[in-house]
Amino acid sequence: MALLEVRDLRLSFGGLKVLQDISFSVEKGAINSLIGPNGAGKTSLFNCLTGFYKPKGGSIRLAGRPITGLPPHRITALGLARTFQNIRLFKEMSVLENAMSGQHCRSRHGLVSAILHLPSQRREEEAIRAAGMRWLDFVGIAEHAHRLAGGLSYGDQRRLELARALASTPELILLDEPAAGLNEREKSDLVRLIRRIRDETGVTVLLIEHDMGLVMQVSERIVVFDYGQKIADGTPVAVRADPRVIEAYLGTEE
Amino acid sequence: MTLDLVIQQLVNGLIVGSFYALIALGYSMVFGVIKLLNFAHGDIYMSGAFVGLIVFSFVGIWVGNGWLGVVCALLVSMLAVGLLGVVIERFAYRPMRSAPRLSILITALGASMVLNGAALALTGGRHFAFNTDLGFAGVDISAVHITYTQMVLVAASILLMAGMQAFVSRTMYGKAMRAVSIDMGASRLMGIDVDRVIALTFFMGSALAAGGGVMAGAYYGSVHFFMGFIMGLKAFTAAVIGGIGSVPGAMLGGLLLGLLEAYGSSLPFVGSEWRDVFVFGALILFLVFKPTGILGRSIVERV
Amino acid sequence: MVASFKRLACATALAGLVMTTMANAADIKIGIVAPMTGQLASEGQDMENAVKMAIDAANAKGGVNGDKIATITADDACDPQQAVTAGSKLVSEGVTAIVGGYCSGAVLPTLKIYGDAGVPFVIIGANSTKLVAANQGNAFLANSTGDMQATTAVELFKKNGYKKIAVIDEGDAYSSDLAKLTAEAFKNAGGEIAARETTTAGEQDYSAVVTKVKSSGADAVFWTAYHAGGALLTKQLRQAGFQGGIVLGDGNNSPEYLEIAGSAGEGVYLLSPPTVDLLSGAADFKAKYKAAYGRDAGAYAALSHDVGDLIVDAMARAKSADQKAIVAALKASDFKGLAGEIKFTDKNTLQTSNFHPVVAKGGKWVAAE
Amino acid sequence: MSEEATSLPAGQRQTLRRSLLPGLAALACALVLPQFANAYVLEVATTALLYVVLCLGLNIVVGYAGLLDLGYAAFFAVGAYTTGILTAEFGFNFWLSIPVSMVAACVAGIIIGAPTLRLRSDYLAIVTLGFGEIVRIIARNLDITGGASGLVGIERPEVFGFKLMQVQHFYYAFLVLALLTIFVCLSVERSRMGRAWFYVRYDEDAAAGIGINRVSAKLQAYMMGAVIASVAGCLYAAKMTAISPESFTFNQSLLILLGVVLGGMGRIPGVVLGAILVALLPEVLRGAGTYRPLVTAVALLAIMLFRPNGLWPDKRV
Repeated sequence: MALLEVRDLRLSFGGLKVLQDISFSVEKGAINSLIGPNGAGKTSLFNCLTGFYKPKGGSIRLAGRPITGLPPHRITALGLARTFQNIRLFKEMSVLENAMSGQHCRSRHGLVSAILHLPSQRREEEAIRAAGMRWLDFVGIAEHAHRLAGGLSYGDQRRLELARALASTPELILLDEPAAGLNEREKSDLVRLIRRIRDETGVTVLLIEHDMGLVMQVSERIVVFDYGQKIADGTPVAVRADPRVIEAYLGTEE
Repeated sequence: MTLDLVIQQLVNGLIVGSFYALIALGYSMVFGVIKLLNFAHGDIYMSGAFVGLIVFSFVGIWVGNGWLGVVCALLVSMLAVGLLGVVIERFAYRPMRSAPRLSILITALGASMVLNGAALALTGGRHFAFNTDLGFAGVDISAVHITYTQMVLVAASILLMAGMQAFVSRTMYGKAMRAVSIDMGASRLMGIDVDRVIALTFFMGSALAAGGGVMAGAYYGSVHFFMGFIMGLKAFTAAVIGGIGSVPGAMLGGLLLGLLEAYGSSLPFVGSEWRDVFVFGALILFLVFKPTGILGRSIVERV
Repeated sequence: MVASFKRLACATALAGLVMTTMANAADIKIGIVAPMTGQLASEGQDMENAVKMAIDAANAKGGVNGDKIATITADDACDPQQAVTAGSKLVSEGVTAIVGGYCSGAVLPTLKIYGDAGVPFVIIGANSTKLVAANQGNAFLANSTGDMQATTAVELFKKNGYKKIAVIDEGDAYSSDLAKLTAEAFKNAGGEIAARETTTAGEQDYSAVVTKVKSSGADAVFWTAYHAGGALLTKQLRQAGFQGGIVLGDGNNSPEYLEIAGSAGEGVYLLSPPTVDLLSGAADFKAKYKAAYGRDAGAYAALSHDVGDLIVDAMARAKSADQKAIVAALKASDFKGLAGEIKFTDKNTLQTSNFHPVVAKGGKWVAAE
Repeated sequence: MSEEATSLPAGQRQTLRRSLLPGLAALACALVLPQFANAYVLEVATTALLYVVLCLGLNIVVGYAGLLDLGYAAFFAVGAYTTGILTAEFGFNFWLSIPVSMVAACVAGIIIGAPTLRLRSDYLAIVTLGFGEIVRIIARNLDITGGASGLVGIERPEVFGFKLMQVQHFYYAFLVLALLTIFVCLSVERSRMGRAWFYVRYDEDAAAGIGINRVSAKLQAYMMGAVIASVAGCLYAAKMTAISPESFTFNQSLLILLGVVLGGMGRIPGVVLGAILVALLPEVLRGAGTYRPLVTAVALLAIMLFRPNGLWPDKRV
């Protein structure tokens, strides 16, 4: 059984059909990509998967459980984490506090136990903090733990977003253009990091990316979108050779 | 309820509703363009009434306390207070445009308190008479007395609102306003002078509120520093009921709220002391069940 | 943050300095508590001026029991919280007695403070019946209470032949109390309450209430709140063609009422507190007040002056500055002042009402016959 | 990473340690104040402590969760009236009325918060304003709340047979409540829920995207603020012995908000400073008369435009 299964997903704003009968799946332990020209509906699809948009029809299953129409926090709790296209960190808070935020849905103590300073609450706080540090270390920015997130370099902010998403211990992580704005060296670091995420933690990765070099290098399978429709789905080699993909990207040669 | 009562409350509802509609329109326009709840709007209405009273007492020396005086006061006050709205936008709101929402809201609250506090300090909290010679003459429909002033008042506010609607839907500036309200960034890219459009919106919204203030002052015959508070709240409620950001919605909401109040307080078992609970209750119910109001469109917030 | 906590400590210390203002050294201190800021500051100013006039006059005659009297004014701003602060300020400065109080809401929570301290307290303006219940025995109401005004109102209704009355208040403590009392009194006297309405302070449109009053068939309206709303209501009643009588409670005694109501105010009745214009023996006081303070004596000036005299009189009769003795002397008061007679019941309220019905004629208040 | 398992960033933890000594010094001053001050000073100091509690409570809503609440005095009223009604009308013990007030405030918080907290924050501001007015109108119109003139003869509380009577007794009572509130705020600020409030305040969508239930987090902040205000209300009612709707107006809500904004939203020392300033304001501005509201308003606007983080902002921002 696939980890993520999308069936006939439809979404529209007013009269505009943003997604039309999208179906695809992501196998557990895979690194897959979504590509397509601007406005093809990739981010809208992510927003449907993570509960920010309510789809008009179709179904989404995560590890066999239906998650269609659930609110974002429930979906995250069920094991689906994401990053944002334009970095959305809590810039006024410390790097560590940002990383710790991912642990929120994996912890349970509330206000009363915090006020009473229950031993179990203190232990949990310590665990949250340790997890935050562990993921900062994983993405390689542990030395900045106590700086403000807004003060990090752009590349480190991207890493922090990854650490934050990973801290929620997801089964599947959705990366929305993780390489946008990175230089060549940072991009190759990112490729290594994405592979480490899958190899060392077993988290499945689905990414949206415009950088074709990176996509071809890292992905095992690629889904191609155009005008809200899926036009191709296959290995990098197959997708690269698909005439419809070439047409979508380069226009028809007539 | 007897038929007379029904007609009388209809008249009452229409009059107070047309004030609500005028003020709600400004709320809606400003909200549409910069997505800001302009708390100071009620105080702009109050300022309009005071400016109108000052102008009225000056021109009254030459043209008397009749219609001509009121019209002069109305026009001058609309112009002056429209400019006041632009000044407030320039110095209080524009610096905050990229600040967090909470800060903008508190700034707007501060602007409202400054206007209100200044009016209190200048007037010492006194109530001023706005005495016109308009009188109570009018026509009688069975037992219901409708004065000419009341008729002119409703007609004038409908005219002002219709003019506004024509401006927004027909002119270049109106189109620019709508463009900015849909997507400020894209409008800027398309060569629209966004700052200017926002200033214009504040000017028009404030001028409408000032017009409402002068008309209310002249009609009720009294002006005081606190008159904007309740009016601001009710007008906001009207804007929400009609659909905030929508010009026809503001008109509809204002009239509906006026009628709701008028008929609501003649219901048995609901004394007039509960009327405001009624109004705020309607506001809360609308926000819960239909936050887009009757004529508003739903907005999908992009992530 | 160290520096910041220091800043905090400094701020607190500074505040302490500001607050410990010293009273003038004098043998006997009388506290005056009144709204010196806020919307009713003008009334508070009147009260302070008039009480001081009385005390100055007593000092000119050699004081009381051989001692000179000093006054300390504390501002209650007609706000319960600030009234408590003002009250404890007076008590902590060791005043012998306190006079003043305009808003019932602000006076109520202070009764406990004065009661616990055993300070004699003569209330000038505030007149809610709740004050009587909360009184610990040391407070005296020099103004007629709401039930007295209700009685005066009902007498006026009967004299004018009103049978069905609409009673309207503004929802605050003072006006709703008076409205309730009047409605009860009128029903007991065989009258009918056609409508009982409440408006919102600060609102301009009373049309819904006016319509209800009109359709209720009331032959008179009794408005128990203040002049601003009263003027608007009067205007809108007449505009809607209401022909019946209009009677106003004592909160409407202001020149602003006549200014705003204009011609619509003609023939309206008002239950007035004993203002200087209505009192035959007050012409001298009126002139002196204007000379001393450069303004006309307001609605409560005469009564405030009387209370100033009363407290001097009580101290003289007590023959000491002992607070228990002063309370006892106040209880036994038989005093005739500008505003009328001051004699207290066993509940420390006035024995006779001091309200006078007046009517608006030619843009002025004149005594109603 | 140190032996201390707090979630505070290092900078803040250091400042906390450094502020311990001055904090204790301030506490010592507060404890001995009644020995030197007269009743008037104590009365003002007690008012200041009341505002400290109210501002810290509102700070949870505004400063932590970023929600503009313009009707906060309503919860203060709920507490005061619950105590007033239970002790004066039903003869309850004062201390028993506190938990009842807390429950009542929670219920009121849920009624108003649950439906509106999903909406944009601007709407919440207006709805809370309307709610504040509704509570005041209800208090004014019901018989059980004493109508417009309010309740009198509220019982004064006893502690182990000792009856709180004098100003200094209530001063200490409010001091204890203020310290308790500071402790509670410090505890939640550094806890999982406290951080969740900040996440929601700084970026609601990102917070939802990492698994935080926005509505629930906001509701908890709103309810916690409500509970603190209601407890302050209980003690206020006992101190005043008489309460009326006039103490719970829109103006009261504005003053509390001013205290939060003045010192620095979201920061405990700043809010404490702001609260003290708000309590001193009427005393300092006695001579200003009708200019007082204008001075207050200009202060608020100036702070927002020129020092948006308040008079005493956190150094790291």
